[in-house]
Amino acid sequence: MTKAITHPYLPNTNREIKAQMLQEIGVENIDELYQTIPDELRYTSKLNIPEALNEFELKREIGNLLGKNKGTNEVISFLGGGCWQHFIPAVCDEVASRAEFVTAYAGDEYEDHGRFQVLFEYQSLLAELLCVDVVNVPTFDWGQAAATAIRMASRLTTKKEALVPKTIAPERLKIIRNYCSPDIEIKLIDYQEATGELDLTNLKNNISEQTAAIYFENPSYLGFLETQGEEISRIAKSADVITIVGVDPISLGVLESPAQYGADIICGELQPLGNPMNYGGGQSGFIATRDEIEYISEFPSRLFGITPTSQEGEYGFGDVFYDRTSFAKRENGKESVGTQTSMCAITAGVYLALMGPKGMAELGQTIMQRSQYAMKKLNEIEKISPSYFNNVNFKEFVVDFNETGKTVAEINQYLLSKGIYGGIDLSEEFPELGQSALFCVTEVHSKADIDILAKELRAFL
Amino acid sequence: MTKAITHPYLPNTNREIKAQMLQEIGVENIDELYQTIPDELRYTSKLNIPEALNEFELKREIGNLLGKNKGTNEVISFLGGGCWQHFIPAVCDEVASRAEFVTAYAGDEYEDHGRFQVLFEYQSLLAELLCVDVVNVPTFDWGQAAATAIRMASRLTTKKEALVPKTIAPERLKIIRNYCSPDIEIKLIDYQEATGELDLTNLKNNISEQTAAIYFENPSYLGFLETQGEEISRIAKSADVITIVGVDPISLGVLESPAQYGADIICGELQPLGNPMNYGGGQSGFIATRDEIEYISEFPSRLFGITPTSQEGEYGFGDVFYDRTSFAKRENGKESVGTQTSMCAITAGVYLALMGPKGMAELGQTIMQRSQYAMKKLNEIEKISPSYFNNVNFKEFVVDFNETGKTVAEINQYLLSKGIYGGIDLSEEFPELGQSALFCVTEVHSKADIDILAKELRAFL
Amino acid sequence: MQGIKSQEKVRDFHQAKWNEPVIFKLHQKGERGVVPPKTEDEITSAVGDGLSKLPDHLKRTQAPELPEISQNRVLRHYLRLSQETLGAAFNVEIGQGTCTMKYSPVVNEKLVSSEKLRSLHPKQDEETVQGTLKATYELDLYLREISGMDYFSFQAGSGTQALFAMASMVRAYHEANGEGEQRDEIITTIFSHPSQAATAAVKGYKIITLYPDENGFPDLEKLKDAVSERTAGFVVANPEDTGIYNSKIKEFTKVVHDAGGICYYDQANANGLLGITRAKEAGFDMCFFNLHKTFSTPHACGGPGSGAVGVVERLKPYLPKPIIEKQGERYILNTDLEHSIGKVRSYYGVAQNIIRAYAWIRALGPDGLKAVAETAVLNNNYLYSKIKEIKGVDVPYAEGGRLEQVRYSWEPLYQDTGITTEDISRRMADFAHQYWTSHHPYVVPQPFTLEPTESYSKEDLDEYIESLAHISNEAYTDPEIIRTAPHCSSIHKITTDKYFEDPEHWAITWRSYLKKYVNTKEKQT
Amino acid sequence: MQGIKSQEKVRDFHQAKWNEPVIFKLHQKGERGVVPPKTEDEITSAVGDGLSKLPDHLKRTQAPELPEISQNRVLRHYLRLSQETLGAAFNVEIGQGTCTMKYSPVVNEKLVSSEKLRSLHPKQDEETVQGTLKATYELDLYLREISGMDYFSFQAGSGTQALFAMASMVRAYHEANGEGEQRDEIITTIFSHPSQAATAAVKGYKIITLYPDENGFPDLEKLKDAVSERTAGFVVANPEDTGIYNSKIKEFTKVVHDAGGICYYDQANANGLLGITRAKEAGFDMCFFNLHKTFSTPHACGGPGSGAVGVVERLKPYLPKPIIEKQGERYILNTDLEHSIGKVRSYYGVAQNIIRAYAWIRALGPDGLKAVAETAVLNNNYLYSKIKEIKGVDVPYAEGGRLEQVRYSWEPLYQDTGITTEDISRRMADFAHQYWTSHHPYVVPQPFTLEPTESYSKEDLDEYIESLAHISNEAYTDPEIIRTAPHCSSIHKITTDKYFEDPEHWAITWRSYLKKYVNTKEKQT
Ligand SMILES: Cc1ncc(COP(=O)(O)O)c(C=O)c1O
Ligand SMILES: Cc1ncc(COP(=O)(O)O)c(C=O)c1O
Repeated sequence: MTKAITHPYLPNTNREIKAQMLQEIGVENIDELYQTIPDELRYTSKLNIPEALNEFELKREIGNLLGKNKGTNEVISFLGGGCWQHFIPAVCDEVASRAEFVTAYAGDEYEDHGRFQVLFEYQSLLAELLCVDVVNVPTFDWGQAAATAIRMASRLTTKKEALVPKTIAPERLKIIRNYCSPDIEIKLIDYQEATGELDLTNLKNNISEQTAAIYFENPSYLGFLETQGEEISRIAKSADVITIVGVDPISLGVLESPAQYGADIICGELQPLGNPMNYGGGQSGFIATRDEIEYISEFPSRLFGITPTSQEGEYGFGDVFYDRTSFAKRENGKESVGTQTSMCAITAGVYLALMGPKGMAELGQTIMQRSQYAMKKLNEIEKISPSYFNNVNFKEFVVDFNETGKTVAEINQYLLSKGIYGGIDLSEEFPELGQSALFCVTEVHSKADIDILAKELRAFL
Repeated sequence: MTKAITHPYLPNTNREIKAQMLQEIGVENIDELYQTIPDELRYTSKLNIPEALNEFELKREIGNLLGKNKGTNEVISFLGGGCWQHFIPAVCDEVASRAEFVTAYAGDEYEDHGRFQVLFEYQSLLAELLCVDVVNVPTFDWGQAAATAIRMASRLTTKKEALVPKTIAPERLKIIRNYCSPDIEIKLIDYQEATGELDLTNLKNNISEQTAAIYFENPSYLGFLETQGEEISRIAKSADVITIVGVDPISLGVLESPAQYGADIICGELQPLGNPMNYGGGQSGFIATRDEIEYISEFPSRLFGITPTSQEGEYGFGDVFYDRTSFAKRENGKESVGTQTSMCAITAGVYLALMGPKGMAELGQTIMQRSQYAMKKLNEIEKISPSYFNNVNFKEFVVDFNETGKTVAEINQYLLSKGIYGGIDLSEEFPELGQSALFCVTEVHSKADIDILAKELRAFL
Repeated sequence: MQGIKSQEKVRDFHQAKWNEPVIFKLHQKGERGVVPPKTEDEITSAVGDGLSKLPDHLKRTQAPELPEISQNRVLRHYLRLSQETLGAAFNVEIGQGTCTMKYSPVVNEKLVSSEKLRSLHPKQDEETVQGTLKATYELDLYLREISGMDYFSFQAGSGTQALFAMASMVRAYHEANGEGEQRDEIITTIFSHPSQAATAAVKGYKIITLYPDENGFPDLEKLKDAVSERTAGFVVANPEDTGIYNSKIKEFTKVVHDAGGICYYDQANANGLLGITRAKEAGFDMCFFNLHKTFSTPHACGGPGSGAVGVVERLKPYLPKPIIEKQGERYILNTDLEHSIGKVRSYYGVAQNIIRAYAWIRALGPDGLKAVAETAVLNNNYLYSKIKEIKGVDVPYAEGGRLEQVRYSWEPLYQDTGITTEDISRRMADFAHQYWTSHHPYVVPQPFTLEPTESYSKEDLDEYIESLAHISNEAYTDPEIIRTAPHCSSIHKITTDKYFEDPEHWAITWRSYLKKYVNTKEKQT
Repeated sequence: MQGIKSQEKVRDFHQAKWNEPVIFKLHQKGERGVVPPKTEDEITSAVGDGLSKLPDHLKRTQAPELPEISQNRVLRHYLRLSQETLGAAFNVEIGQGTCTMKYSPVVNEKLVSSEKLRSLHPKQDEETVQGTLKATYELDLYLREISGMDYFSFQAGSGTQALFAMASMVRAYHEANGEGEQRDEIITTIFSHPSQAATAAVKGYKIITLYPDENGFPDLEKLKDAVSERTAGFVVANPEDTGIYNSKIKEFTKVVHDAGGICYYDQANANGLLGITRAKEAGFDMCFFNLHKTFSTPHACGGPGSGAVGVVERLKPYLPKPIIEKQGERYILNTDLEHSIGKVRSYYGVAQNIIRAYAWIRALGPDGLKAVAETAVLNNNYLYSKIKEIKGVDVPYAEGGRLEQVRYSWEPLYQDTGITTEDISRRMADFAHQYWTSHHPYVVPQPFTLEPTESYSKEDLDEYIESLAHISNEAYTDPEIIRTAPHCSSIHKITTDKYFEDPEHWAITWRSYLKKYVNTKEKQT
């Protein structure tokens, strides 16, 4: 037994109490309780880990550590590409920091009624935004949601190929590939050089008997809108291919939901709806479908439904069709489920409840206006073309620096020195775009912020 | 009626609802509801106040505003003198930010049972530290607690003078004077030049038939300890004078409670027990006595007591002897009561529950050691004498800069430029001490912090 | 299911009930809640244990009998007790009339949790607190606009302390004018907050209390009789607790001024008046606002609050020191106030509440503030129109004309059924409602006082109304359920006042409880 | 009073019950919860309304039917629902065995609320995130020390995703060695978390499940039979849900290694093993820790969690990209991993959980970590010694030898009384307890699984034990009270599974509920 230790996180370390408990158990010391571990497996050294800090020291230590970071709140940041800086209402933070929600986990319908209700409400609120009847308890992120949507389509159609546009977010593509291998082949579809949109001819050419699904994104990773949604889903339908659309839900106050142009499955990212970026720790994905048993059967996720109870007027909530899940059926369930990202979904629900229809519409419009303004300002700078693609954009756009004679890396380094985080460097992800960068402009970017960007770019280029 | 406005803080602004409500009331418009206000009293201009900000703008605006402050967390601060920088356990903040506690007010024993219990527990926890049986729901601050203690003594003795040491905190003295005038005269007692302690001869000479109370502080405002407590209360007792001691409760892990050397009433400040300084907004005072009806009768404050309920095993809590208060008796109650500083008391209770006997003892010792170390380091600097008084100190001490040829103002200005907030300048408050400053060293000051102070003082002087 | 619907119009509620013992019972020797910072070894070797310098008789010999509890168990205890507290954020908080329990915006709580405010020391160099000083100064400007006064002090920590500050200024003023001895009376009214009378009494004044006329107003004729060369001041709220605005207020202040007295206005609650009417035009020399009422700073279980005191130019020299002023582009602490009463509270006020109130005003703007007042008045009159229809309710004094609150009476119900307003208070807890009666004395019999503010929807108000109607019905049909209430609270009915009123029985601390009830026998043996 | 005492040993509890409607019912046209940032006029004049560029068919024509609710009413709704959730901070949270519901220190919550973490974008320049990278790297070092592994990846957002990452690496490894096709089986055990089998199946593996021998261990002989040239990997927890440590684990891993398979260790819960025994010495090639279990990061209603995957040197090239490494004094994102599986989750992991786990380890130090393990094991064995004495309880498999958790059985009680473990689950809610049965299938009949961790006092454990004993007694004397439970929860018993199992009846969103139950008639007419 190690030496006696008193620590605020360790209640039962009182000597007498310990002795009493050992006696109750019928052993002499704690080591006896470990007798099933063979000696050769016992670790006998002291762990080479720094000695304990008290709370004051801990706060100072971690405070100093985090102090080495420079948050986007301290600079002007134009980074996006799947994780975005948005305004977060204080009520979202308040709810997300309630000790009850922070520390709850997997309780039942009764003792965790509140948790069930807020997740049901999240499903319901997002469903209104998406115009669908079924939304899941969330997945890990958009990437995994997309992967699962493809796997669902594959099971539904018993086919083994999925088509995705070449403009897909590289992070998501990696996740999709990994989640889909080895069963499902992912084929990339060309885009139209002018608009970035899907090349429908190439799409048609790639559809085969093996095609389970076509997946595309709107807005796309590169910021432009895919305007051919209806056409694409028509093509898909006629070939018994399932249409999956990935969407940034914050756009849906002004953009039509993919459900309206034929999407069978919609997926996307919840981070923008009230969740802090947290260096990527705020990601959370969703999947949505129509209320059809075939689709519902294929969800790996939990789906919470509403029910009456034995008391009149009471709402209860619980798991719908639990037997689908790996919790119930292990390897025979649909994929796998476990801890996901419920808190992000709860927060997204709070966000939508606060914003209401008006807030979402206004917000979408503000984003459209501000990003268009940014494009306009950058357009005034010689040698820069602020929209690589000739298309309408939402929130993000590709800035073409090819004419400047400078690399994006150089430009971003300069901007960094001026307290600006420039757009994501696309030169590796999309070599065909040369020295281009993906800039993100949301409601948090004031005119002044954008003007500073323009000024500094002008100064450097 | 002003133009229609939709605002997140204003639910009932929907036109139809409003119309429905007006109809229910039986008026045409809201203006009619104001008809009792004569036209000449109607304010018809628009208030000259900036236009509304949305939440994002508000956060930015207030963030910028607060950004103009430089907190003690960003520098090394040696300021004390009644408001002190101490370590605050995170649990204190968590409890103090629970929405239930933040927004509760004056509910009854039933719906606010939790509030009653935490305040009863605060009383009880502080009582253990003080070794007394009665502690009140708090006052505004130590100053007002001292004033009220004196008024209580005056009522108890029906006498109209109180003696206080000249070394009393000037802030507190102003409050005492104002709260005691016009009835009670406050007389200042000399201190011994060498030690700062009360001049007992002068004390005796000032005791008269009109003397209701002697009040002194331990530790004193100037940091030294008053070691003659027992003697003082003996003198007082023999003249039927009530002994009141003001105390910094954070010292009571290592110092004897004034109850043990004869205090009849103890008062002091709760800020150090887990409450942030908040530019002075964290002050909160307490008063404590023995469980004697005469004393209890004189409290203006609420006193929460414990009771059984109609259900076996249940604790209830409620107001003890409510009829004392101005709530019950208006001008015939004991002084006045109203909103005080309950949240600070709740926090102090959480603090004591976390610290326990061991924590308080260790903390007191750490403070003693660190402040002694600081005195020692400063002593090594020529021309500085780090203890004006030849006495033992707790947490604070007077640094004598008279030999340096520089004013405290100049020294503090230099220190400020080095990221150090020097001690409180005593040259105005205590002209007889010349260029002296009151330095405060607590558990938050590391050796490195103190060494930097010494280094910078050496550099400047 | 046919949709989930309840027939009940009252809420099927139960408050969290944890039956949590008093914290001392969680004691477990050896446990620790937190370990404080400890001294570096180098310091210990330099100065020793730090305690040896202490004279023996000052050293604590017996450790305080605080409980020893691990961190999560302390936290759990307080979290449970928090759930047993019906904060305003949790209920349709319209039952604590005169308290202006409005929505305290969450964003303001986040703003004041900044270390840029929390960690400020009041004696920092002015240069290092320009942000806080600016907010304070600008809040002063806004309150001047709202009241017509010329300067504000934020030192007072509550309405009561603001009233005390004003009574102190009345005294200082007359003293400065050589009338300190002569003017020894302050006039107030019976429908006012008890602190008006009580704080004036603390300042040594004799209190003259005006009773209402048949319409509920303080009687103007009686005021004329009351004033004299002994009149130091007159303090009044308008509306008073009845919610009726006294149209003749200007005549009142004139009568007092003519007699040489100072008029000060209790605007703790000014929620129906923002942008509608001001203290200045009504003839007041001073007023105060509770930032924790009209200006939304949360009540924090009873403080710290904030009482902002405004005065006309002539009274500026009497204000507590310092006040915050602007000098060029800098904000400074001005202590140059010739006749200052000194201090009522340490330092400069409750800075966190100043920031909250400032943020609240900035969030609403001029139109928003006026909409607050109008909505509060609309809500109140709607409530009034419905509640007066409930069987057993009476509304004393003038018909209509209520602004932001109303004092009602259950006297008819009491006469009919014997059910008192206290009984109803307990029963309201069963439906998740706060409910307050009135200050003492009960001038209105079986009183209750409601103030809906602007923060509630019609639907919210209807829920509260339904609950009262339901209880009225119970009183006539099943009064026992009210008498034995609460049934759905954290605790049950306290059936005796012995433990509150009998010195032999009361126990104000756990220590005292143990002495009186638990350790008695041991002691005797 | 004789001191306030209760005879009852179970808690007189009632959960908060607010009967709060689904949020759509709070809708009130015209209300707003928050107003988002709006565009400056200059921008509008420069670019117009921003929407005209949109092709008509992409413009949203019908506003989403989100409710319109004022801010305080939204807040109130969620605050009430929070009180209806029995978080770990509120109860003696030992009833969710295998979940390691330990104390999540509040200080860590405060630390991760810093904008220095919250506002970081994953694509920021490495120079601007050195603090976070350093913490991640050092946490990696600590976990290496605890496990004996050589590198850690923090990308996975949970244990399930960590298992998926490991299954992916198994595949990548064999593919790199040209055995990708041939090795198509993964062996697991029936007492393991379902995600072990499920994630391997997602990676296309055939699952072979070992059942326990009479002592509850996976059967070594059966393993020998199962392995072959088709064996890709073996995944197991140790202890499994029974809490019994498999002493022969090294033989198991050897058998698999000899057959050419990879051994990966499910250490989601390693709470009894910190500083006691390590994955490496037991012969594992990979392991993972759930930071939201052993390392205290809170469970957040079900994530985001964090699954830290550790591998031996040989498997480093297969890790998901990037991993964080130290280069001189700088911390960098290393993407140079030859056979990397790519990604399992966007970016680099749940940064806030990395910081929390890092802070937790720093707060405990090496002795503290070992004390955690030992205390957890002590608590569990104490619980075990008491619970096995309760009438109706059985503990299958080996006597004693339990580490940090135990799977118990109510089979005797069920045989005697007909009361099931689900019935007991509902009844436990009445005493403020969480209670979990087991994963499916119920290999242990009428199972329940308890894991007390280090976070509870003996007194806490006794309370839980008393509640179980009380219910056992009820089962034998008054079973109806159990069958109809819960009686003191936020809601009452759900008596039919129709709304969960019948596609005609289920409603997974409010929209769907309205279609199926409320608007039906209108639609038909
Ligand atoms: C009209 C009126 N005056 C004065 C006060 C006293 O304010 P406080 O409780 O802040 O001392 C109140 C508060 O209830 C009030 O409503
Ligand atoms: C042993 C074991 N493995 C795997 C998991 C899955 O972890 P998660 O829920 O984080 O996906 C758990 C969690 O319950 C577990 O206990």
